[in-house]
Amino acid sequence: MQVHLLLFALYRDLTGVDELNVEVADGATAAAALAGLRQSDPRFAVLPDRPVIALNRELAQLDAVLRDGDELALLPPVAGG
Amino acid sequence: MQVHLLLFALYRDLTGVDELNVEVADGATAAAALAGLRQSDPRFAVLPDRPVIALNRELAQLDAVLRDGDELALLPPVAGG
Amino acid sequence: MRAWITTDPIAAQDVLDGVGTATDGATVVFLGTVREENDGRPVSGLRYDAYVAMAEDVLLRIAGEAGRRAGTDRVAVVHRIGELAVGDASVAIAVSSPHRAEAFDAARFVIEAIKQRLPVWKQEYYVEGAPRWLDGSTPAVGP
Amino acid sequence: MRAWITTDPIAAQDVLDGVGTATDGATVVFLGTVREENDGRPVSGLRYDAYVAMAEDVLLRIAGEAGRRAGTDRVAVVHRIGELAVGDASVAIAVSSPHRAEAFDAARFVIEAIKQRLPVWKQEYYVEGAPRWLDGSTPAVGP
Repeated sequence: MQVHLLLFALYRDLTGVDELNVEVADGATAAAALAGLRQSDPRFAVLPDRPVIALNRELAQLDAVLRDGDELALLPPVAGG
Repeated sequence: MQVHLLLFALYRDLTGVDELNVEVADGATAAAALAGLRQSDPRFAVLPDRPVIALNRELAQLDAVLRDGDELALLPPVAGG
Repeated sequence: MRAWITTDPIAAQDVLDGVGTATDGATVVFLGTVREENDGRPVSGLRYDAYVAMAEDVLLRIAGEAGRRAGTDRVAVVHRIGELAVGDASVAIAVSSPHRAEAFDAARFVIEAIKQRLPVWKQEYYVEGAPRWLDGSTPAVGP
Repeated sequence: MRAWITTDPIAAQDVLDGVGTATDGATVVFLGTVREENDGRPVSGLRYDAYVAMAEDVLLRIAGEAGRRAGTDRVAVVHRIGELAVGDASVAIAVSSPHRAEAFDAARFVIEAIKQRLPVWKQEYYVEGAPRWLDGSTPAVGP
């Protein structure tokens, strides 16, 4: 199955990636998907081990289980205002 | 000597007076001037004994000594905003 | 620092024009407006009386005190007097400062001080019954 | 309740249009603006990035929480993103409610919540040297 990965701000600058469709195993958690990505694609090695994530536009825990078509966003510490 | 008396809001409505030149004895305090006025002019009898006053646009104590030409204002409790 | 009394309608922009510089990261505006009821009684309008000459002095002094508390001279405040309808603004305050906590505190200080010591009086007109001068605060006389 | 993200310039009037009814005696507006320096370094401008779809949801939720705290549904908030110059407003908030304490508290709540949890990021550009993403807050994930 596939999830749609989104990166913003510092994470986008660090990786050079703003969005990416990622193949993940059925039943994978967000943490597992990110670990796999970090291993298979060196651009992601620079990201923190446990970033804040949003799943389908809601903040989520890294142990959240992914579903096909999910939107998975990696959020640097926020700084609005 | 003379002072210029000003009344506002409720005090103006109660007395029917908005301003008045008042003759006072040399060296009189504001309290003495008001007591004399209350005695000589029944319109002022309805006012409180010890109103808040301003002397020349500054809040003042009732024992302040008046000078010729002073502006003496009687201030009901304020309610701006 | 700008502080004035007017019989004209007032709006946020009137006080915003007096504040905000390139050193300021925060601007707070307060508008006080006439409500359609007070203590459950339908209100048709307000009339403000003022000791205008003294009120302008006091308003400027309040703005100065607020600015000193907040470390800013960007404080603007206007109080409208005369006849006001429901929805009309009676007071508008703007404060800008480098940081937001100070701007909020100073704007709040100005409206509280106005209620405590500005020589202005408020008469409420009701849909039914006679108008009434509202209970007020007794300003503290200095030493 | 109105909450939105825009790349256009924003002003107090944009949020004032969303608040203020005949039951409200108080309106508080907050504007956040770009300062010419930060920590002593001259700033030439800011660039805001955002997760726009999520940010609009979060902003509306923040407005709703602020309104519930203050007993009002008259809350309007806009956050500008993209390139901003010194003096430009990045955020505008307006809250109106029957009484002033609630309006002040709710406006303050909205700006604090924006800084804690809105998925928006701020890159500062300096008169000299490379731009920098500012340190931010880690939003708390619910249970």
